[in-house]
Amino acid sequence: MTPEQARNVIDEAISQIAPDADLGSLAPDADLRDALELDSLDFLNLVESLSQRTGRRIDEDDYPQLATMASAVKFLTAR
Amino acid sequence: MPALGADMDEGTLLEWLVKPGDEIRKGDIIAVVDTSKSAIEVESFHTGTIERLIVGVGETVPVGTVLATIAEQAAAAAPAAAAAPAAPVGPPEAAGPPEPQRARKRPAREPAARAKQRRQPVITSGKAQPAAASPLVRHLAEELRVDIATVQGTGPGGTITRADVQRAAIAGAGVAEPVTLPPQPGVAVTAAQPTPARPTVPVTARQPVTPLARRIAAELGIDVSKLTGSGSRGAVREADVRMAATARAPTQAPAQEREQAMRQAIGRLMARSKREIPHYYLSNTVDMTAAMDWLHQRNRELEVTERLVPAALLLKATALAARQVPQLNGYWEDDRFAPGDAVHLGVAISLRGGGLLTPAIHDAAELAPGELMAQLRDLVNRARGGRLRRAELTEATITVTNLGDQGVESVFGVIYPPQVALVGIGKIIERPVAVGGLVGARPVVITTLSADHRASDGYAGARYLAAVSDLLQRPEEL
Amino acid sequence: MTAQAAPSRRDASRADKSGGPASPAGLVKISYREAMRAAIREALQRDDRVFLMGEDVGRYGGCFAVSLGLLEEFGPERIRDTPLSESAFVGAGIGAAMAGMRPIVEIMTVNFSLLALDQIMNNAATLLHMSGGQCNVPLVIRMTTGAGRQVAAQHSHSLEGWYTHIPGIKVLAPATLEDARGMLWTALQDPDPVLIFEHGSLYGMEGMLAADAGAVDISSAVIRRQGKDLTLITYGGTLGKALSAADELAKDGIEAEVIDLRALRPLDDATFLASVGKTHRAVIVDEGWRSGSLSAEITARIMERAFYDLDAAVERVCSAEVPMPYPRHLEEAALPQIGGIVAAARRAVG
Amino acid sequence: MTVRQVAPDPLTVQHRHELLRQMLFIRRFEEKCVELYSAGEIRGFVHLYIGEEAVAVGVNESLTPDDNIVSTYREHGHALARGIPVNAVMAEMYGKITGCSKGRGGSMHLFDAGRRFYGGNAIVGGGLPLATGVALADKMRGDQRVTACFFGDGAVAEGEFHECMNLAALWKLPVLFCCENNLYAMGTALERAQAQTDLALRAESYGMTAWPVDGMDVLAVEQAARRAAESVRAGGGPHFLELRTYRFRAHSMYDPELYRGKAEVAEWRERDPIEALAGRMRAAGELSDEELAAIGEKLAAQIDESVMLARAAPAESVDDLTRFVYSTEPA
Repeated sequence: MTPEQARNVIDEAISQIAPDADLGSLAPDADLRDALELDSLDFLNLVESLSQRTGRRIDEDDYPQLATMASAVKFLTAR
Repeated sequence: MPALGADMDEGTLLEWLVKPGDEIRKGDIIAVVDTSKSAIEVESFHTGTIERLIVGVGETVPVGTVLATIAEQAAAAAPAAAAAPAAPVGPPEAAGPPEPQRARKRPAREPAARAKQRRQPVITSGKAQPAAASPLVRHLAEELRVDIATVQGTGPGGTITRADVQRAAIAGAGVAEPVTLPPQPGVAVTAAQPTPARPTVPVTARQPVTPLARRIAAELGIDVSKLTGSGSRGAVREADVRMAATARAPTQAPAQEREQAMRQAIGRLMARSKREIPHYYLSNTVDMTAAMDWLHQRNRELEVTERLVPAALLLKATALAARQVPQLNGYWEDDRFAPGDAVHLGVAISLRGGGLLTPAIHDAAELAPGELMAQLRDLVNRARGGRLRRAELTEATITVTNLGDQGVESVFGVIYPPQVALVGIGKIIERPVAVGGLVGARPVVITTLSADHRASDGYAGARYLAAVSDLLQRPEEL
Repeated sequence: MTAQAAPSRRDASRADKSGGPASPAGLVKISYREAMRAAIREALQRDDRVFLMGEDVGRYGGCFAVSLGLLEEFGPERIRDTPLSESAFVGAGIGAAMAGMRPIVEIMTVNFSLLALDQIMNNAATLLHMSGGQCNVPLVIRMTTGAGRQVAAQHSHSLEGWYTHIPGIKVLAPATLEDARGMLWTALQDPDPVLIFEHGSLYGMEGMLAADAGAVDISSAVIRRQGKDLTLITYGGTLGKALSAADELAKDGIEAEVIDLRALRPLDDATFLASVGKTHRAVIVDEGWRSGSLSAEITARIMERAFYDLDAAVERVCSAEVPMPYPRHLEEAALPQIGGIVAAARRAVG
Repeated sequence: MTVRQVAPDPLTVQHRHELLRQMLFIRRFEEKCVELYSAGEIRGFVHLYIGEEAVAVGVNESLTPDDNIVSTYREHGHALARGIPVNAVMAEMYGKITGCSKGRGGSMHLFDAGRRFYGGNAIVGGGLPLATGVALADKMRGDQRVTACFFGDGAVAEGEFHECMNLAALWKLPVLFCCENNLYAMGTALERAQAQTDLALRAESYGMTAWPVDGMDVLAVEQAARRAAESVRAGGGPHFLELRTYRFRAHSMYDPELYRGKAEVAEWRERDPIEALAGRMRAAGELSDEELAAIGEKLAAQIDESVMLARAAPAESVDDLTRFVYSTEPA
């Protein structure tokens, strides 16, 4: 998966959970949960959605890597 | 009447081969019966003497009907040719005028008298018994705006046919306003019918909208009928809706109004609470080490959809504790406390864009953490999608507010009247804790209780928070 | 019944035991036919219960030369030439499987399989159920399917869709070298009957395959090309056409996601539903006739489960509703082609 | 490896008693089925074997428990002779989970894999390829089993019959083909359906040994079946028995029997295989009326108990509707 594809997948997953989120102005290193006001259930939905869209398993130990947009893209492209 | 085939519901007795007083043996042929397929011989499964012939020649009776009784040797009479209990048998149907086979089909044991009544032509004067009409005909009547109760049925048994409805539409009987016949094959009015001149209103084609566009428009509150579509055949597509959403004024009246109404409702309820309820507050710091370890262990093995968040355990503990300390679970009504029949756990859910809903998880103390988690997710999703059921919004017996995700350490909430307690949950944070004389970092959470002093005293409240803490030390039992 | 491919002994000698010369990277050049043969050989070597049975699979080397050389290697007990009696030898395969063997039955073409349909439908698919779970049928039936070789109206049809109607059997369509090499072993491990449909146009397809390629899963669809603008859903002989169409579309900036169904029954709908959820548009390419086809089933599932994700009507590219004509130009016109797929995709994207 | 049962001396009185008991067992079981069907307790198609009991009982005597049987939809007799417990067969008639096919098959699809009883096949001729394949598996493994395949005269007109005669003979497979010629394929008389009505002759044309046998004489059936089975077991390839018999009752529970005369039925009833054997035994002083009555009572009690158990057995939960479609539920 290329970084662009990863970014697209994350954008789509987020817009499903927080439809009004302004993804354009999101800094790559901003904490997603803070910036988008995601609670733990939202975050779980995000993990589920990402896992479904990419077909890969995301364990709880991986959660810290999904903290920011930059780290999440990196996480999804590495494999 | 024996079942002589897999598809046989009834049979007609053609001939008796025995008469009362005859001695018969098991296996003897005693009668001939006409099924829808052919004439078939009926044998006896008993040995004895024919006592009485019950069904006469020419009679049609359902399968299971007693045809005759046989007196077994020196024994009481036994029903012949059918083990099923006797059923009352009406007059022979075959005696009436010939009918289509289909019309005779009816539930096997239905008393014949009722069936007969149903076969009479239906009289359609006034609002009496509405005539039978198929769904298709009803649909047509609705489209043509014909009041089906006023239509004279000409079909079998007085049922209303499509032609009847069309005739009624043309005659103007029951027609409320001018109509255009929808262009449906087979529904066209026959040319033989004199058609009075009537205005032809062209049917405006429905704006084609793709399912996705329709869904998103509904979510964003956009009226698709006003959009121009860019898809094939002018269909409104997702892109068209998104564009309209961007173009829309940032503040839209209905949404604003809804928000305002919600604020007002919250305001009234909270003001009433503070006005009427003498609150007392308690707080407790709970060691979450065992709970978090257990949770982590469990989640490691599970798919995302089945993983638990700490809130699920905290909710389960608050629900169980409420069962242990029933003074906090229920309502203050008419100057007295009425305990809840079960623990229906209200969960405060903040809505995106402001506002608050507190739907209830019913019987929360009975649910396994996994089920509770699933219900929590479902509730949050539906609360935010505006799809809660009424009962869920009214039946909580105790409410929990969890603001931990927002970084809050302790919550001192306002009780939802007529409930008598509100539990607050803060953020799970690592804190230095002395255990056995040694200081170490441990995850802790601060639980708080706001309780109604009319219904309980501080002692009960303290027991409650202690129970929550105790329960969380044994997460595997939750 | 006619043979479509004259087998050559040269072909057999080329398909030696290693499957071809290994490149430094551990890849070997191999054809679909050779990959299939390697799979059969491996199965015969690994499991004594396995045998191959069918018309002309032995002396002749298989109508499409898939089993060439196997008779010499394994002998007539395990490479069994049968009389022309599809019902008897398919039924015998079912009986032998029920009694503990692991037969591979080859039927020359899907059209001939209709002579054995009674056995496939009334016995293979139902014995487990009729017997209350006592008699399973671990049988593999291989057959050639599809058109494209000008063999007219009794040797060319794609009837996989009919077979997908039947509960109790599994239906596979290997479209790649990996799947030709790897599906058979997994199918033989399955406790229930598995039908493998090999598209006739694929046998000559060559490419590189890992020298140690082995068993693959037989339950999931695979995304053969990622894309975001629309989903092309296909299987078997039309996978190549769908991928070519995707290349064509990419020149216009349309990114098509191409899904190879691989398993037609049970159908892995989760994969294409997730893709449609992402792209919002679907085009199904199916060499079967349109009416009552697998493409119709896929369309229905999209309607049932992903309706509110659709931003355009589902499009289908299927074979024309005509028995396959002999002349080349008419056969080509009857079959799904790249141009038609591209056009359907453009209509969907709008 | 198979272990041959020590064949009981067919001339012993005890053995004849056993044959009689088995035939009566089938007869009583089916008579009970008629009663239960008429009362609506069991439904579907129920094909009765009454009149043909000597065939199932006689052929089964030639088989060991390790041999295979592939049967037809008129298989209550074969199943009971094979030793499938009557409680399991009756429960199957009721569609209960305790049935020998877990209730999924019903009258036409009795199975017992443990007793190597492979149905219960209701497509005429459809069981022959199965039997051929089961025998092929035995031959390839070197197992010395016989596969007995029952089918009616109607199957002889099917293509599958000829395909399988050819294949089994070609490959010398250990199949004992048992054609129950009861003269009617449902309602079509043999001479109205077959150009050559000598069925053994037709089988012989495939190069296999084939004999016509009096299917109303259980001792004759047993003798012929033993000889054929021994030859099959010894590697003699498939054998064919044309067992000439007659069903006394309708094709399936009830039919108006427009296709045959009452006189014909009555004539065959004179040759009732049970009466025939009982008569011989009585004449030889091997059987008294009291003994016969005692056997009947014992069987009746056994069958009544099976009915009671079947009625009481639980119905399968609708939640399990799609069980047994695949061995493992697909994800």
